[in-house]
Amino acid sequence: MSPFWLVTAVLALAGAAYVLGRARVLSAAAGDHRALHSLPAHYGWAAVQLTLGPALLLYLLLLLAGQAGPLAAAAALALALAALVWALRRNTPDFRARNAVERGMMAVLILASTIAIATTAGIVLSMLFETRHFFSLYDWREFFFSATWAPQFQGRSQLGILPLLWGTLYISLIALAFAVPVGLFAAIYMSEYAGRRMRAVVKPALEILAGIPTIVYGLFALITVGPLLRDWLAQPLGLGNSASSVMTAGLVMGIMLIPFVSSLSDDIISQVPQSLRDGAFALGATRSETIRQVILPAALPGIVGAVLLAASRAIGETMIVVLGAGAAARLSLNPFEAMTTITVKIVSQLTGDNDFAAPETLVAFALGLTLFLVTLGLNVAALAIVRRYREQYE
Amino acid sequence: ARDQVQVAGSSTVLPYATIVAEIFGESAGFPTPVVESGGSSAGLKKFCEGVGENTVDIANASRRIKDSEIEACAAAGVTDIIEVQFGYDGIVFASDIGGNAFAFTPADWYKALAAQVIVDGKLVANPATSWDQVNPELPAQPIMAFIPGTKHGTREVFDLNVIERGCKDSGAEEALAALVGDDAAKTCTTLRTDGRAVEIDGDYTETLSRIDSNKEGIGVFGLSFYENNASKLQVATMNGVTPSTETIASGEYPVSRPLFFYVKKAHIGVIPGLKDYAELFVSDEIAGAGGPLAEYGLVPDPELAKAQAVVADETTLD
Amino acid sequence: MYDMRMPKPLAAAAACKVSARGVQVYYGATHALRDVDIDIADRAVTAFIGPSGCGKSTFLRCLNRMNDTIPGCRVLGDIRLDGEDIHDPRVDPVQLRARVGMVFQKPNPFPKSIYDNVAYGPRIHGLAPTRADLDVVVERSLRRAALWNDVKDRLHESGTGLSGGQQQRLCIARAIATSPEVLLMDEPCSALDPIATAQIEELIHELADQFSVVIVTHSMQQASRVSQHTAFFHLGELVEYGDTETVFTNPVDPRTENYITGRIG
Amino acid sequence: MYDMRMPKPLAAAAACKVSARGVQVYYGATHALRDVDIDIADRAVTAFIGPSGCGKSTFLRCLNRMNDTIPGCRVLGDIRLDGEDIHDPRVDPVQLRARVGMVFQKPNPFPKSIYDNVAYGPRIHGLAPTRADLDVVVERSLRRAALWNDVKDRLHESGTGLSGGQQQRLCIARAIATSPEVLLMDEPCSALDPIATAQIEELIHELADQFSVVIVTHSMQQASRVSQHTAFFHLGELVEYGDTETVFTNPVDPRTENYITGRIG
Amino acid sequence: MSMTPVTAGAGSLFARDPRTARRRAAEARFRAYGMGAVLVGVAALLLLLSSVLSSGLGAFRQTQIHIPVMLAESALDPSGTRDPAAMRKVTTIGYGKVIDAALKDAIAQAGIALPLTDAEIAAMVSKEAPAQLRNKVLAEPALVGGTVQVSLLANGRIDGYLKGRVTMDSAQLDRNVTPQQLLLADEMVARGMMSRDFNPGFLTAPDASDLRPEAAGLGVAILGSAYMMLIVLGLALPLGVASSIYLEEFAPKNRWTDLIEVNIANLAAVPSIVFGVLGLAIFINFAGLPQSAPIVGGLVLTLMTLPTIIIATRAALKAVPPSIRDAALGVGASRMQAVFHHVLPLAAPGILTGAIIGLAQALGETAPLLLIGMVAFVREFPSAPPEGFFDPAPALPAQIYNWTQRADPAFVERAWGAIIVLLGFLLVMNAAAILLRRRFERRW
Ligand SMILES: Nc1ncnc2c1ncn2[C@@H]1O[C@H](COP(=O)(O)OP(=O)(O)OP(=O)(O)O)[C@@H](O)[C@H]1O
Ligand SMILES: Nc1ncnc2c1ncn2[C@@H]1O[C@H](COP(=O)(O)OP(=O)(O)OP(=O)(O)O)[C@@H](O)[C@H]1O
Ligand SMILES: [Mg+2]
Ligand SMILES: [Mg+2]
Ligand SMILES: O=P([O-])([O-])[O-]
Repeated sequence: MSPFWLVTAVLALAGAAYVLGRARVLSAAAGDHRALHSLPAHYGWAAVQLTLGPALLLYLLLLLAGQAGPLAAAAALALALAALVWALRRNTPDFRARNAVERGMMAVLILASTIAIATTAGIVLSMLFETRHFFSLYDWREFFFSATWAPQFQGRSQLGILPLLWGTLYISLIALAFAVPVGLFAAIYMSEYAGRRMRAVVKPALEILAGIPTIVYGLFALITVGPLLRDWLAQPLGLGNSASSVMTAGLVMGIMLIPFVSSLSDDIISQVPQSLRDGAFALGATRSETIRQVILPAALPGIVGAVLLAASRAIGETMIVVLGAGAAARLSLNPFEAMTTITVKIVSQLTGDNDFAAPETLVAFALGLTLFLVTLGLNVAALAIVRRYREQYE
Repeated sequence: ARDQVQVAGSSTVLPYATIVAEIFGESAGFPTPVVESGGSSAGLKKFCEGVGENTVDIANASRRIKDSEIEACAAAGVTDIIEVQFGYDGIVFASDIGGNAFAFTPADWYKALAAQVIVDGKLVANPATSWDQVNPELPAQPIMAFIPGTKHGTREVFDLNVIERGCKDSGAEEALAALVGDDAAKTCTTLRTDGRAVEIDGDYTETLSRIDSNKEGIGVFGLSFYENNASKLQVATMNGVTPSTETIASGEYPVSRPLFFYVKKAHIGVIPGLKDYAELFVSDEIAGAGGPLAEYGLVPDPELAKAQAVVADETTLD
Repeated sequence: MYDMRMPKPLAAAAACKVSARGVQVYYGATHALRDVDIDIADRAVTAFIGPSGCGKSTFLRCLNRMNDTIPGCRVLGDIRLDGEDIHDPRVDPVQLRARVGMVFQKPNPFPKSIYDNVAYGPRIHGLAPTRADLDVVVERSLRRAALWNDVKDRLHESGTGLSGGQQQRLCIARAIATSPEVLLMDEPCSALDPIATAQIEELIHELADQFSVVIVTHSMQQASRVSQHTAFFHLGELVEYGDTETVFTNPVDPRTENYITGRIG
Repeated sequence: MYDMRMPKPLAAAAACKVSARGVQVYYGATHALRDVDIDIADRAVTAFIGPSGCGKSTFLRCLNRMNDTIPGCRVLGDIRLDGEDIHDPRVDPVQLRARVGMVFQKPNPFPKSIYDNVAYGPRIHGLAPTRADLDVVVERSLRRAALWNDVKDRLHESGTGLSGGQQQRLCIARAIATSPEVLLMDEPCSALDPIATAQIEELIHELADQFSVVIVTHSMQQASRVSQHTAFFHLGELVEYGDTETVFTNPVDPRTENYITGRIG
Repeated sequence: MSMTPVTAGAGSLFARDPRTARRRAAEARFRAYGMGAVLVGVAALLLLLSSVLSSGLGAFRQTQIHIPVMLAESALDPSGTRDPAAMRKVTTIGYGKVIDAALKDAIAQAGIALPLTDAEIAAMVSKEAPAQLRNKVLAEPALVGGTVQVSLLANGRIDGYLKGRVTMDSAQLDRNVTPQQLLLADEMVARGMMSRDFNPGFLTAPDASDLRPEAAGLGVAILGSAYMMLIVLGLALPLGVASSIYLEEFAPKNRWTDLIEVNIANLAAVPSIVFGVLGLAIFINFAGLPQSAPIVGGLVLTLMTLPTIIIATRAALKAVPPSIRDAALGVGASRMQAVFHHVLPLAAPGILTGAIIGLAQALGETAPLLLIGMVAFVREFPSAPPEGFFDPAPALPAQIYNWTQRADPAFVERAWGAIIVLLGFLLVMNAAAILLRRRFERRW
């Protein structure tokens, strides 16, 4: 059955179940809504759920078992029809349709949240296997403690994660040091100072920054920002003459991250009840005092979430780093030197020319898994901070 | 059923493959094949994923398939692989059109880029900062080389045919062997990381932009890329030879690598047009001298007939 | 008309702290307050009474320009604190509000600890330079607001975890901690039991020794107990204003009488 | 002790609607309510009185399991509605709350139109199948809550733009629109003027003809005016419970007397 | 004045004591920071947009050659039947010859006398031109035998000359174009035989190979991106909101849900290419979905976007005051109803922001697409959805990535042009969300 017909059939069945389920209970109650346990619509939805739920489940199971085809569709259809009949019989006025519908919705909600878990599991598993393979080919001590990253085609590679880890942290830190203040202040300005009109323009405008393809940022870093920083900062300060640098990539990435902080924080700040602002104003607090001492603490969880999201993007970014900071792995404190990140190397080792079963390629998975664990640590810390300092209103 | 050929693999081969695919779709009566680019390794990995409609038919590669990969392929049921070598990718050294002209030897590159060199019998960090220090005949221009990153197959060729060769030619290898023993080869190909050798993990357009913003840089390019941008770049000679399709095909110019594509024999006859596409690819009108591929910059394989035979007979690797 | 609402003796007897002339308030297109003229005496308690929705809170919020924060709310007319126009562009509403404190009708403690709630005002105004000073101010304010005994053991728990009446007293404590010259209290005892109410009334008496207190209340008894002057609002108008005793015993306007005797609401 | 708080005549006189035994409430480690036993009569008004912070709201929220939503709040003991344990796992709290309505101490209108605020309950319970039915229910509820005249021209403006007292009446209208069998009202008249208060008391009287009403109030007068039974809470304990008249005129516990006469708070 | 030791502000409202002055200054500074932050953001945006526009607008105009072409029956329909099936036998090579001849004639007719070889003249038109002509003829076989006036794409280098990218100096060095050709172009422009026109093909045509940059278009990529975004929007938003609702409103708060919360936040930090690895393993190798298909791309991007939407949604849900939930529960709403009727609408602005940002990211992402074959050369248009979800199609960012790697400089301009299209796409997609968000924004 083609996808189109499948979708149509499912929709038709659902429609029929809704109409019939509703009509059936209304006739049983002789049209008296008050005699029903739940709203008529609930009875309709209950019928829809019972009709579609098991049938879709069956179809999915059959698909997974490799039984796609007309037979599976027919089986699912038969089950749906049987379920429809059952659902209609179940729809008596004292049937707790709302509870049934809500149980169904809850199941859907739980299912949805399992997807996030399943994704995590999938990612960890898909990396774990190859990582084990990698460590069977390459000494883990070398990987974790070596300060040299130098893959070679002829073997003899040195695959130490330290310079990459350092580059990742350094670049992300600079990016956040730029994006968080700018984004947060922009959010504060938009939600607390700017007029409605200005906010309505500025907020979506800043959001475009999140949608500009990263290659544009990369080229911007390469062509404009890099040489600028080199000629005006790095060389006068005697910090080297590299156009690609941690600073270049960090700043440009910071620009990209502005809307992550500004838009999400703006929403959360706007959600803080006005009565809290009033309370502070009435004590003679200035707007900035109100914001800093009352609103921001109340909006903390959302703001931390926004910052984490920005940090995540910074850690996961490739193009800007490649073009802005270069591809050379290096351990250095000088922000005007070229460095690179774990993510860049994951991408390049995965899309490179090495033998796909060689440690030079497999190292990507070990890098990915390590990065996963590192960011997990950061997130645990962030959660702890939120727990500690959150101020729950009302 | 899938009705178009699916190709994956090397980004170096990609332009050639798309030229062929375009012509194939226009005139052969089959849909235009889909050509993915994701790198030789990723392409071969997909190729070796198994046999069936949802696996690719052809993998392009800018290097030969490795034995370990063949084994992995076999483990997944991909056994009959047809290997087709259809030409060469020339690798050239070029700098900004407005700057100095260069005539290199591999030894110059070795001396300029090695991390450590022997000075007065001791191994020290490479002190060279400008080209005339490694070879008085070169211009006094600071050393700034944009070389392929370690993900690129070009880097392997560069390491082997330029750096290692230069290490040997300059006599450094022997001296190193005496000094560090078995590590000599490794010391030869370890490049400096003080910012004078900049690795490019992106593509040639990135190298070009870097030269644009740093006019003293010298970059490594594919021949076809250079030829399309000859108005911005000037090419350096290597051992006195100017790179061109002719000098590379004849072997005079030393730096090049062969290009391949691999066909899944099990798919021939299942996926319509698969064999026709492969045949068109290696036909004289397309891949021969004067054909569209050569026009774009491919160095035609002097032994193209061999490739045609391989395709015609569906000769598999053993 | 004017004379009637604004008896001469009042202005003469006490210094006038706040004076309003021709105050109009609009919420969007609704005309919520019409042409209010009033002089609020210094060192005295003024009560605002009137049926629910008549504009008492609205007028109260005019006096410290809290209406500025309501989108769509427009305030016209002239309001003076110690003779200075509070709408003058040179006036910083922040400074105004530091001098004119407010207790809101709906308790709105900050989601901070009880201590921090009370300490907030003194902190921002720099009234208590040291931690010890601050402790003193906080304790004194909580005591005066009759909350100390309830919360002395949980000063560092959140102010939002208090009962309704406790929150109300917390807001009173927070407002008096900065010792404003004018204290606007919007139904400060609505959630309080009689004893607590008596304690707050006691506090109001005390405050009125030095400051000017305005209190909105629905309880005539309370108004007559605590206030020296009473203003009666009705449907957005200031109907009558005068000595509390006069207003309650001998009102000029029939509507006042009707309200006091429970005939209109 | 038990006898004292639970006079026999009460249980005999009126059918018991809600009965609670040994109710304990903890907020985290704080023991907010200790061992409360009470029987709330059907078709009657029960008043809860007691000083601020004594646990009245807390107990009220036990009766319709609103405490379930407060993190860290634990309720122990047995509470029965019409003899059925409300903590029974088979009980759907939603159904419970549909039968046991509530007016919160702090008015909390939805940030929706006035109409939608009142219509919400009837809508979700399917009490008014057609729009016309709904209009009728909304108008009737607003009228009974003495709010109709204030808002009849602005039914589709936001409920949060009302004055304090109006919001309170809106919440009452919202609660009665679903005709609950038991109505819990936490200080429903605290922000109301005497007339509005009288109207709400009138409403309570009316409701008590069919339903059971529990009202928390700080006004002894109000308690004696509207309620048949009165419970006095103090420091988390139910000190005395009985006929309103008895409690007010002849209390058993000295604390009750002290409170009523204004000596403890 | 006051006898109380502590009192805030005294004296005239118009006078400033030092402390108030300090606080006012701090306030002004704070406000200026805010203003500055907004300006920094807006300035960066304008800078980026102006560079994108200035580099990319040229791609929307393309040089065309206008000449009469004699469609000889002998060359194009040897059978003489005008049967398209039979006419299909004539390949583009045949048409190429016809065009070459026509161009030569036209130049001679116009009286242009420049020393040009036949090859140089033939190279004035795009290699795509024969295909253009062939399609035209096959669509209307009756044209054969007559002479038609056609507009054909000019070669990319000639186009570059008209756009200023190619100069006489550069042509001297360029292997692909000669100065003579440029002179010819000048003459043709002067005679109206060549002009630069709006190029709808840029938006509708499929990609083209490196030999014909002038013919490359975004048609397939736009469809591919649209299909993917449909899938992402249809899956990520409901899934993200649903799981946030569960986790924030219903899930018991314990270590297990903490773990889940941390995990989701952590998923956002997983490099996007890893999602490609996952997608390849699950959707292609395990589930057997086709390569290079929007369905796989959409699913992978959905997984990648989910954390963003979940984080934003959870933050927005958390920020809804509990009193709203209490109010709903108090009238007998179920928790589900309280959430869907009251909490969700109040959280909607934050949710929509998450969607805007998440979709923007999904729309512009390349790395994961590399591994599932979406960075591909595809010339066949996918069919209509839902079947089309399973047909190969690249996505806009993949196309941009691809074009930036091409050797011919003409592709640079097209890559920037494609970025403009991508941003336009983004704006269209966001407009609805932004309007919706404004409707839901309210303070209370
Ligand atoms: N969410 C909470 N967390 C912690 N403690 C609480 C919470 N809510 C109430 N309490 C405490 O429980 C006790 C009883 O509170 P409750 O709200 O029941 O008082 P009440 O009798 O309603 O007082 P009021 O008349 O002031 O409203 C008080 O001491 C209060 O501080
Ligand atoms: N934010 C607002 N938007 C629109 N109308 C409002 C707003 N606030 C108050 N109103 C209206 O203005 C009028 C006066 O309101 P106000 O709050 O001043 O009444 P009040 O006298 O304080 O009443 P209460 O005793 O009930 O608190 C009322 O009709 C009210 O509905
Ligand atoms: Mg009020
Ligand atoms: Mg209470
Ligand atoms: O894409 P490559 O494998 O040719 O670098």
